[in-house]
Amino acid sequence: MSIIVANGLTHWFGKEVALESVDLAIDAGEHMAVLGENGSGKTTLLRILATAARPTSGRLEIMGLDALRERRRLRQRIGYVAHAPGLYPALSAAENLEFFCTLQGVSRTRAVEALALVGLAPVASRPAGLLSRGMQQRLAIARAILHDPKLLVLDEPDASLGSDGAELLAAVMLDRTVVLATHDHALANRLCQRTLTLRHGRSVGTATRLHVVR
Amino acid sequence: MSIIVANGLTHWFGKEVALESVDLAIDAGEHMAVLGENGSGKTTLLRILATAARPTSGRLEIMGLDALRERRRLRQRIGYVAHAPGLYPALSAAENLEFFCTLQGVSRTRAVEALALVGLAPVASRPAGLLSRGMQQRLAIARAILHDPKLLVLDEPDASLGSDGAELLAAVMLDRTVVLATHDHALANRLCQRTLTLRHGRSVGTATRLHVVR
Amino acid sequence: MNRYEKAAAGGVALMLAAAAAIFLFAPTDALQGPVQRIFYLHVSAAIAAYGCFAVVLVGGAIYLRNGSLVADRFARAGALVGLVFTTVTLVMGMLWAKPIWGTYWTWDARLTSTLVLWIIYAGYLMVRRLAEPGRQAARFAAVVGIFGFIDVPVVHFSVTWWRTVHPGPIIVNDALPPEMLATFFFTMACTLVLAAVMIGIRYRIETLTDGAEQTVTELARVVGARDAEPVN
Amino acid sequence: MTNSFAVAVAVARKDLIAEWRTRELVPALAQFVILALVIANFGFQIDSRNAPSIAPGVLWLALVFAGLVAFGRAFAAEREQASLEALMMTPASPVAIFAGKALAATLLLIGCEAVLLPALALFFGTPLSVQVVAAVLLATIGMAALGCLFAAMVARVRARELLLPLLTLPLWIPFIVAGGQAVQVAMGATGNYDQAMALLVDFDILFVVLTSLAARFVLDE
Amino acid sequence: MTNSFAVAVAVARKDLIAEWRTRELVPALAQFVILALVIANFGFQIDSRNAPSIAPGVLWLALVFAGLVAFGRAFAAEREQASLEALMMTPASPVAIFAGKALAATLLLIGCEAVLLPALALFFGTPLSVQVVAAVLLATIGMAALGCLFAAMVARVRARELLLPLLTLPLWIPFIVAGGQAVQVAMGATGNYDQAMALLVDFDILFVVLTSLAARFVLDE
Ligand code: HEM
Ligand SMILES: Nc1ncnc2c1ncn2[C@@H]1O[C@H](COP(=O)(O)OP(=O)(O)OP(=O)(O)O)[C@@H](O)[C@H]1O
Ligand SMILES: Nc1ncnc2c1ncn2[C@@H]1O[C@H](COP(=O)(O)OP(=O)(O)OP(=O)(O)O)[C@@H](O)[C@H]1O
Ligand SMILES: [Mg+2]
Ligand SMILES: [Mg+2]
Repeated sequence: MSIIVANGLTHWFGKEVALESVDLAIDAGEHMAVLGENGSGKTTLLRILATAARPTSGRLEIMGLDALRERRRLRQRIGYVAHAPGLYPALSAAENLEFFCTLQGVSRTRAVEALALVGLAPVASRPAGLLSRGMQQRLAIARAILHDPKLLVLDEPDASLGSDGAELLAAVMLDRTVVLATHDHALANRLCQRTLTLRHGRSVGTATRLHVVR
Repeated sequence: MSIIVANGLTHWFGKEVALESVDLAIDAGEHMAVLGENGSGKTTLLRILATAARPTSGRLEIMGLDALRERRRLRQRIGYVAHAPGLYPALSAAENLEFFCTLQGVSRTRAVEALALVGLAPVASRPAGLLSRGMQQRLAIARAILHDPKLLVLDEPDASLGSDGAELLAAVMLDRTVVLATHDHALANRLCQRTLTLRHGRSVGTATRLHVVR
Repeated sequence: MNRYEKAAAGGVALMLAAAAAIFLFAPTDALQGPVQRIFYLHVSAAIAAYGCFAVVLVGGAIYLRNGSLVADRFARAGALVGLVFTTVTLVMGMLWAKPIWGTYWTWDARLTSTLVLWIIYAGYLMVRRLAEPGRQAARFAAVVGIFGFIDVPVVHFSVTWWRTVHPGPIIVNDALPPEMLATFFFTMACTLVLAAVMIGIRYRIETLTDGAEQTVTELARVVGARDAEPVN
Repeated sequence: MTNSFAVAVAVARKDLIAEWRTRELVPALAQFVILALVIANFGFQIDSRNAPSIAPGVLWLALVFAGLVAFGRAFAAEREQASLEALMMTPASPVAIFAGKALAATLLLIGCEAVLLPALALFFGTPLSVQVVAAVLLATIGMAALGCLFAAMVARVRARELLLPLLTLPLWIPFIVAGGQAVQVAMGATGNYDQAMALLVDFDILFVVLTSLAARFVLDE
Repeated sequence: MTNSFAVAVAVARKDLIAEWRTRELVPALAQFVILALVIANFGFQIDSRNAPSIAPGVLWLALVFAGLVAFGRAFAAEREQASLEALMMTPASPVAIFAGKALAATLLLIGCEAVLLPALALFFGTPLSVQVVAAVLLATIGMAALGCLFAAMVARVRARELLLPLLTLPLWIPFIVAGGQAVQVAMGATGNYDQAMALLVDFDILFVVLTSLAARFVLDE
């Protein structure tokens, strides 16, 4: 069964087209990597899939719901990691997660588990503003899985992770449907069964794992 | 001849030590990669080498000058790419570079060359704030080489570059002394002759290319 | 008793002596009655505050010239102690104003400029706290301290530059009876000594705080060295 | 769906904890308010005769600027950290999130008023009566609702520092007029105190209701 | 080393171009100033008799708040984009960079004054004479020097929106006092206009010199 069905997703920024009639169908449990050069429209596509932005035109159905209308309902089941971590610098790592637990309506023990999963337990009480770039990225990843979402949308989550980043992502992606934008073809190949390549906002081909291997 | 000679570089953030007695000697034209887990002190070290921060203690000599005193003189010869691109969102890509040409005291034709080098010529007139993450990163790299610096300090410059990122970096690093922080061991191996690995702020070993190969 | 405890005890003893002079030796003012005894501490505290802020000015200037940590610590100490004495002047003045002018406050040039002085140095301490500790805080604060000192002469000369309800210079004009003058000078000397002692103690505290960070550094190095892995 | 009440409390709590940790807003706002009094004094050459007629105007000017800073800051901070988007990506009700932020900002503003009113009484010799406090608090409620709504709106827009006063001030005028009248009467001028207070209550209800209806559209975009 | 004059011009030019493109500051600041006049109108119950005595106070209050926003914004924008560090990483002289930013902010503030003064004349019926304009412009110079210095400082510090008024306002008081007196005289009160103007010039010189000496320590950190 398809979790995401998108038809003709198009996004214009003023007179520039960032995404042009992209069609997609992603099955439950599938991991799809979105590849493409800088400025090819990956972030634009992912923001739309995460319901953080609305396409200029096109239809999008996620888990059987119209993604343009039922955003709040969907957000319970979607986890999104954006370019910017979006944390509260004055609150500690643990407090950041606990706060988002409340907003997600899940138990606070999830915060402890998530912290441990991303390897931030030793700095749990350090203010988020003082964490290094990679640690902030880990915290953002932890936040995205607090509510155990069915669908994960990850925008270059590997960008600043250390060498254990691939394992961490694999653990996080386990048993979830995932859309992952990355520039690291090896990583895409390792973590995802399918790839979608964008060029100038258009899909220039999808491939399953075997074809991607260089 | 050593371009960078550092002795006992130590940096404290309050009661946390981020860098602890790191010694370094980098020769002219050498490319050194700084590796290490998240929070191991790479950014802290690079900021100090770029004269953007001062160590709590330790001595640092760059190109024969005391780096803690002769900062302005040194900044003429150092190019630095930080985590954040630090651009003016309302100015176009070209205007951003031209502005920094004036501040560096070099001719504006350098801006055009640098733009072409990083592959941003097609979007030269687009406001920097509307560029994608990777494009902004390219612009920051272009800015760092406007004044043809002898020493380049690059903090995860590959983090959001597309698949041609490695070639771009190789072109930029040619004929310069470079200190490059990255998580991508393959990239480090490809671009650099030496590596320095940090763990909890301490140097846990340097290696030359042959030893790095996994 | 160590050096600092002795100095503190001395300062307190001097202030008690000054209190004795104020309440036992000085005559009661014919017009104002006993409230006039506020005068001695009110003016002495103001002058002590000027002195403290001069320390801030000089300390800041020296710090900006050569980065001397000693100068910076003196500036830090001076600002805090000066703020305390400014507060004393303000509170004493307001207590005095109520019976004499019938109100705690009026927008008089002397009063207003004193309040502004208080705000400036409160701002100085806030900059110290909010800026990045160390060099940045010290430099920023030094700049604030240098600009802020401009208000000190304004406070002092406010009574001559503007028409005020606050009394003008009476000490330099010899308008006081000799007992009052003697009491005043004695109180002022005691207050200045107290201010110096307070700055000294505060200086010591600042040194210890700076040192504590240093010690943590040393300690961590020793402890860290033990469990560090061998370098290959 | 998550429990809206718990969400509002969590949001307010987070903002108050962050303020407590960094102690950015209240101490500086308080000193700023006192400075506003000092400046007003220089601008207006106040003496004991005209103080009661000028004091209310100064009170409202200081309150308006302190409010603009407090409400603007509430959402600007979220914006700077890009955490507003993260907030919106949760299923929590936008109205609950908004209520939490408005609550925290209002409490901070009330903290400032606790400095402003005594300072005004001290420096201008105006009475500090229950009536004055009541009028100021009543006005604060409606002003806070409106201020936070527009602060939420402008946080996602360029030039927020400037758009905020522009949108907010015109709609604050009813509170300034009614509140100003109530305070003037409470300070000794002739006029109808009860009528002004009734007006304040009406406006409070109107704007709180309107704001909670509108919050959804402002935040969820 | 780079040419300091060219640097200052380039910095000022960049800020003015960015302002022209986004039109963030001046239009909103101008509207804000007019709104402040409206609010003052309600707060003070102005009639034709007391207008000339209240107008100068309102003028200075509006100017002070507009100035705080303009100067604060000048450096806050650099900070938000992390471009201040990039600026400092060039060999350009910090004093030249500071001068460029101060120049641009001052020109923007003068743009606001071009709205404020006529608006004041319109709302309060006060005369709009050369003397008033001259006094305001003279005060602007010194206020701009000080305001930009502290804006540069607080841009690198937590809680900048709040620390800025706190540090700046006390030192602006001389300009408010002398400028206020000059304006009052120019609007018909008795007093010595020339003496107030001379004082303004003295303070301008004092603070411009002190600021250019201190800029180095504030920016190069
Ligand atoms: C809050 C209210 C007041 C403040 C802030 C204040 C402030 C000051 C300051 C700062 C000085 C030191 C001036 C200098 O030597 O440079 C001073 C001196 C003095 N004050 Fe006050 N004052 C206040 C109220 C009063 C009152 C109510 C009186 C008595 C009516 C008073 C009488 C004096 C006298 C006699 C001097 C010494 C003048 C001289 O010889 O220099 N003050 N005050
Ligand atoms: N301003 C600060 N205050 C306190 N601690 C800090 C500050 N900046 C960094 N740190 C801490 O210093 C340590 C080293 O940080 P640094 O940014 O140098 O790491 P890094 O190696 O660059 O990590 P990453 O790979 O995640 O970029 C981390 O533990 C971090 O939390
Ligand atoms: N807010 C915006 N306004 C105008 N154009 C935009 C905006 N955001 C993005 N763009 C443009 O849309 C195109 C696609 O941007 P997008 O961020 O989706 O690229 P991307 O594939 O994520 O790139 P990167 O690998 O660099 O992150 C780019 O050309 C970019 O300049
Ligand atoms: Mg992207
Ligand atoms: Mg880093």
